[in-house]
Amino acid sequence: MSSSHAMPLISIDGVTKTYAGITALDDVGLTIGAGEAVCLAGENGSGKSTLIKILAGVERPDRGRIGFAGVEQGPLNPRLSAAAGVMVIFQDFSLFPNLSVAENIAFSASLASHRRLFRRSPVRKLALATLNRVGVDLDPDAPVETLSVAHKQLVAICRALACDARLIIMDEPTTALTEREVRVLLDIIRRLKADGVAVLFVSHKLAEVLEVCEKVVVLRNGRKVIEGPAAEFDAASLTRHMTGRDVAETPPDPVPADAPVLLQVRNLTKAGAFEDVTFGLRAGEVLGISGLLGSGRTSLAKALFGLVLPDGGIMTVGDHSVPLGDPLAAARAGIGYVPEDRLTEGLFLMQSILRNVGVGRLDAHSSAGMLDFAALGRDATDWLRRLSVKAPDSAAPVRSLSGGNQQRVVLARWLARNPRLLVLNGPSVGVDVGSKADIHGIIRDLSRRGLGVIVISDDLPELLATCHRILVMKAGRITGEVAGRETTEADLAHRLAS
Amino acid sequence: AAQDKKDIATVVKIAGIQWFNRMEEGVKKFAADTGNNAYLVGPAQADPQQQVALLEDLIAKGVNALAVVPMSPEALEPVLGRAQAAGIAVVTHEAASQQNTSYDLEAFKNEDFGANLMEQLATCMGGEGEYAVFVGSLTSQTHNQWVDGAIAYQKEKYPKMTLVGDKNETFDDQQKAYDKAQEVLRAFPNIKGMQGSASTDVAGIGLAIEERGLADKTCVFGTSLPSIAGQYLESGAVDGIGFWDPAVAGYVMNKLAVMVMNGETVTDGMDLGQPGYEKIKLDGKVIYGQAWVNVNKANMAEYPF
Amino acid sequence: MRNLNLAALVASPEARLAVIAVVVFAVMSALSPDRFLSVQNLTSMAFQFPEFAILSLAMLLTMLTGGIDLSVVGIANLSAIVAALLLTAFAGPEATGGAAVLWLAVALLAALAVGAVAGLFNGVAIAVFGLPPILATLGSGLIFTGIAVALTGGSALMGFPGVVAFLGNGTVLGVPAPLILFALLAAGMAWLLGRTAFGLRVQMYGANPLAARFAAMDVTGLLIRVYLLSGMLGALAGMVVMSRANSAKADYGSSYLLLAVLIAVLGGVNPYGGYGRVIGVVLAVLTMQFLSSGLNMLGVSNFARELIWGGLLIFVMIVNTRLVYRPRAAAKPGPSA
Amino acid sequence: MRHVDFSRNETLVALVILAFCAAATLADPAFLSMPTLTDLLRGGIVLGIFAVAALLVLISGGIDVSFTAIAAVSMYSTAMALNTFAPGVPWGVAFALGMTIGAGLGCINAVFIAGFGLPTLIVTLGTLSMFRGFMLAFIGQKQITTLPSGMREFGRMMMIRGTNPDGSFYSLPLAFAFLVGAVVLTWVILHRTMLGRQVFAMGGSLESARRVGVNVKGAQFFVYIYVGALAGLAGVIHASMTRVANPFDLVGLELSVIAAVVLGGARLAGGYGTLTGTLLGVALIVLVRNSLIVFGIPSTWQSVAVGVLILIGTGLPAWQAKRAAARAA
Ligand SMILES: Nc1ncnc2c1ncn2[C@@H]1O[C@H](COP(=O)(O)OP(=O)(O)OP(=O)(O)O)[C@@H](O)[C@H]1O
Ligand SMILES: Nc1ncnc2c1ncn2[C@@H]1O[C@H](COP(=O)(O)OP(=O)(O)OP(=O)(O)O)[C@@H](O)[C@H]1O
Ligand SMILES: [Mg+2]
Ligand SMILES: [Mg+2]
Repeated sequence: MSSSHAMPLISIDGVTKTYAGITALDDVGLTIGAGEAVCLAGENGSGKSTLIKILAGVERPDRGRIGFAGVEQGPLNPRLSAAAGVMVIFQDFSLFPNLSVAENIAFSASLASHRRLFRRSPVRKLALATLNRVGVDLDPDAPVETLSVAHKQLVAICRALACDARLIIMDEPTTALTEREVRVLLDIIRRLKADGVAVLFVSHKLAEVLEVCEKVVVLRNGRKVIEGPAAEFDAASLTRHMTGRDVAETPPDPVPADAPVLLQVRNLTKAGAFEDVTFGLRAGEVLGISGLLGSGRTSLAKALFGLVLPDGGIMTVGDHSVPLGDPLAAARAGIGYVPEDRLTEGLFLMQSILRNVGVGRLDAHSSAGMLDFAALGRDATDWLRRLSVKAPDSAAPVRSLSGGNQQRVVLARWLARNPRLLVLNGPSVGVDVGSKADIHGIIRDLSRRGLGVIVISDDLPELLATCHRILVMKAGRITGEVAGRETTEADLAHRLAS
Repeated sequence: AAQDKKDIATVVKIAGIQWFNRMEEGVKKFAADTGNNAYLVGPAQADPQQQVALLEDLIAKGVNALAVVPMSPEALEPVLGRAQAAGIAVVTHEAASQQNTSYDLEAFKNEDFGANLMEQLATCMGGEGEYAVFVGSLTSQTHNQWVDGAIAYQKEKYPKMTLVGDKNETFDDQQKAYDKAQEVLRAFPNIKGMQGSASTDVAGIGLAIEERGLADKTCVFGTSLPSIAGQYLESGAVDGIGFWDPAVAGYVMNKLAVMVMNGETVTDGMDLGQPGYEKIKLDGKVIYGQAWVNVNKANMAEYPF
Repeated sequence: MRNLNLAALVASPEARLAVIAVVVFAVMSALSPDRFLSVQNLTSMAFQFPEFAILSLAMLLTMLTGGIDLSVVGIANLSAIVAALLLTAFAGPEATGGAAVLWLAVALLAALAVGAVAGLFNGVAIAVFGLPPILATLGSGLIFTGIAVALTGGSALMGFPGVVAFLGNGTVLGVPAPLILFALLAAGMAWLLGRTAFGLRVQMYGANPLAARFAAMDVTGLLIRVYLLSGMLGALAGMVVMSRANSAKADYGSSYLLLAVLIAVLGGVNPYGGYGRVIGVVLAVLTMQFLSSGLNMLGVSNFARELIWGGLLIFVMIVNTRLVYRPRAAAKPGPSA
Repeated sequence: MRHVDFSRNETLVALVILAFCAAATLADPAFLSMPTLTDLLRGGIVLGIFAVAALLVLISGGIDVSFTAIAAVSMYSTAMALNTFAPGVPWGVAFALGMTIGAGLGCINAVFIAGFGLPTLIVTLGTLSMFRGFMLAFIGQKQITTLPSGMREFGRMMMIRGTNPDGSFYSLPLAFAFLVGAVVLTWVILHRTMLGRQVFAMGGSLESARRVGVNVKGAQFFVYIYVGALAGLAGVIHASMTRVANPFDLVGLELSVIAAVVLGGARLAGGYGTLTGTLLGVALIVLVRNSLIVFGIPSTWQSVAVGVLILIGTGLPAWQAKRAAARAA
């Protein structure tokens, strides 16, 4: 064990990976020592997930060497990596929706133990112990498919923790977590480090990165641009290395005093999810909604778009009341919705990028049944350009895009429809700082043009940077309202937690 | 001479089943006897459209004569019409309603054959009691004619017998016949007789009867072959079967085809030189033989197929 | 739109299928040149395949949404029987001229209406009540066939005016009428799928039904229309069968169901939805017909044909997945949910 | 915590079965009797074994339509081989041979599915016609009515025998024990071994299973070979019970079997399904198929009745699930 300083736990050297013409990784080298927390930073599509998949044995590099504890490895596969103590929390969680929480948590550990028989009680015990360690209260027997995105993420974290790992790789583990869970996770990482477990951490939330990591590695376009101790970086310098430019957030312009009321929600209620929700939104206003896990934000957001049928309440856009529980009517009324889980709810993964954007504009570009493909394409390309989607070929399937670019594709689809009101559920989930600022810029621009925007987010700086007003939800009720200009991150965090 | 060697394709409802394998023996015998290129083909699935497709291909291939056992006579009218228009001799079997054929060969009148089975069933039942009837499919014309003939005969001759239930459909499947027979036995506990139509019907019925130990209390008759129903005839679960020898029918069909090609005509009372067809009856285009065979435990050894 | 270069052309599954179709045609021609290549045989083939080819189009459409229509043959027969009932009741074999044509048109419309209603039934069961398509159409297929049997007592209906035969047996300028009908339908389907918003929606829905809902697509209406169209295609196939058989019966074409599924799959349609092209289905139909007629010419047992068929399907799939890198077309795309 | 859950397929199918039996008893009081029970159980043996096999494949995330062809080939070649080479061997040998042939054919499926990574539906659609075509073209087409003595003997072995009041017999064949055995073994594999859990995991998400290190290929090989062996078993049992090896039998049942399994709550998308539900689904289909005469439904309407039942049987749970999803937040 004492040799851990001399011999790194993981050494990567000259790893290159290309996908059908795209170079995702180009000659990347990296070492991780035992008990060390390394941050992998970089813009969307810079190759972070690809590197992780290679370490996990899911993808094979075209070139390059990988060593575990000084021993050079042949071609890896997930089983070999797992046997070497590499556990991954994947960006998309990679859970089993049909299995219980307990089984999902214990799955990797059971596989690693090479046991042939399966018994429930040890599985439950292990799961409960791990859940306790993370401090989450989840029914271990609930099927994972019934969980919210945040809870799924916690289960994925627990699964990795339940194994005797030597390296835990976390690919954006905090995207769906609220402040409180993130705290707990960071604590766990500290404890893991103390136990000699190494952590490779990917996140776009720079503050948390700098808080727990010793070393920072920055990728840009598949190349390593810099590597150094975390102490030498601050958020601004890190951003500069990732994007090659300075990114500044500016607060939103004030809403014009004469802006008409766009959306009125009165007494919207859904048993078990939210209760008696009343608020208004003016044209050009950006309204933030925040709350802890399970506070009912997502249900409320879906209800606004008709994806959830409320038990009662009234919703009007402009002068017209919108029928509840009907997404088509909501869309007709000019409401758009960007879902939080873009992979399953937002995107048609196997279809082209163009089609993914264009699908919202089919009616606008068809006459007498005929679709004007040229116009549809121009329209979509235009929006892709305006949102600076990094794609080699807009005819390529959208699944080949990085997470952040995928998110922009979903945004582009709705923006192309020219909505009056946009509900953004986690608009910058998994989006890098540069793009995030771009998206915030887009939101600002939309509000300037008189759109109403509702932003549901856990990212407090994001809320502060984009919103005129922020509603705080607790246990399904709106418990407070603050003006974006008049509050600070600490104050908001306090309101949420209390 | 070489040009006298004719291509005669016998096209059956479905290839491979016992019945048509036996028919193939007759066709081969005809080929051996006469030196013609006679052979038997059939689709892999029991579907009239598959038979149509096969016939289309044979016409395109340019055979000299077609001897057809239609799956569904109506469906074949257009294609057989095309065959005749192309100068191909066409004869059929088991399709008394067929229009586009030179001759249709019937081993017997279907209604008579049904009545013949009923006569045996009634005798066995002592002229009274409940009975049920089975057909391979409700869409099969011959099966329905047999059963209708039998029912009409019973109504006239044996008024004390009663038909229970509807025509039971077995989809030409022995397992289904077995299931249906069980169901009939449960629903009508007093049943004494059953008459089958598809060759697998009596085998399925026989198994159900045997398992319930009712061989002595019930009478089962139907169309089948000794190779299919043999073990139940032996155990007494099936009391008798009737059929006509498909080999002979196949032979006669091919002979008719050659006669048509040679421009010969068939006349009433003619002897076609094969057992059961020594003195045929001609009704329009339909040729009737007296070619049915009744088989029971005693004489089954004489029919090894 | 991108330029189609040669490499891209050969990279598409349809192009490989075209190669296979040509190879099969060449092999059959070589094995029995005088018979297979005869005008007789070529026209005969052109008369044969439209029946099941139309059903394959219906299969393509429903499979694109990730569904399937196992009731098409039932619909075909039920529609044909309704048409036949009308024809036999109002225009017997004696009917000629304008009256006969008129009644044929009425019968055709009636058949299409029956197909539409049956398809609507499927669509509502699937889209509104949420039944899995495979079971909904398995069940409804039994019902349609059952009604057809009940309407006719199981026997065939016949005695139509002479014009009825035209649809399945006639020619226009030497081209078989059923082939023309199929060509029109195929072209229409290609247009529908490739050039209309409806077609694009069908493909998008098949790719990810949940995302379609989140994109404010009218998925209920879409599915209903898909099955309605499928039912109407079934009705048209039924009319062709009726015309070619000059009769209608509840059990015609029972072997076409599996055949239509096989052809769609061979034609490159992803049975889990989202991908499928008309040209692929047409090529698969042709391959199938060349193979089938060719083997009949050669006197090969029809059972060996089944064997070759299954083998061909798997061979094509291996070529498709081995030759080109294609991301796994899984039923549920990647992530945890 | 959960009470009777009316949104579960199992509950709904059980209720439909109870309602059906109640109605049948009203129509004919003799319906509730030993012969009815044994007839139905007997009718469910082959279908039940098939359903267990189909369930396993569905859970693993695949779909298999070739198992009926595997059963037919195993059944026919076993009867043929034994008649030719060893007509006198005990029935155990016939079973072993049939299951081996079935496993071998299942292995062919596995090679295409696991080895080449082809979609399961397409592979099994192809092998369905390949297996059947091969048997009919090269092994034989004639039905074998004189089975090897072992199989004949097995067909006459009964677990339960009894006499009805009217003197006729009722009986339950020993083959039923094999259904029970198949169910128990499959349950143990699915719920008490890691292999079984991995099969579930694959059905839940194949990609995730691969990522966490499940030996996906190995598990797929297991699934298709096991299913092949079960199909072989079902084939030999079918021949023994009907006393004939007819190569045209069995093929065509596959969709009804899958329908029964889905009726019982398994999902075509994979990852979900219970043996209880599967057996209930089979029970319902067998019950309906074999009880229509009691209700006096004319033959012409019987297929309509079965169709309506499939629609109701799948429609109720589907509708429930849809409403539950609409209610959920
Ligand atoms: N399966 C694939 N096929 C083709 N290209 C791919 C594939 N997976 C990744 N890529 C490409 O490789 C590059 C790196 O992707 P990767 O997912 O590693 O980015 P990332 O740094 O994780 O981004 P994000 O922060 O958005 O998650 C991107 O350009 C992406 O489009
Ligand atoms: N109909 C219902 N019956 C019972 N519980 C419900 C119902 N609808 C929602 N819930 C529960 O209410 C809570 C609120 O759900 P919701 O997903 O809206 O929370 P959220 O604050 O948006 O969480 P997240 O942080 O994941 O976005 C959850 O615990 C959910 O399981
Ligand atoms: Mg990533
Ligand atoms: Mg939520």
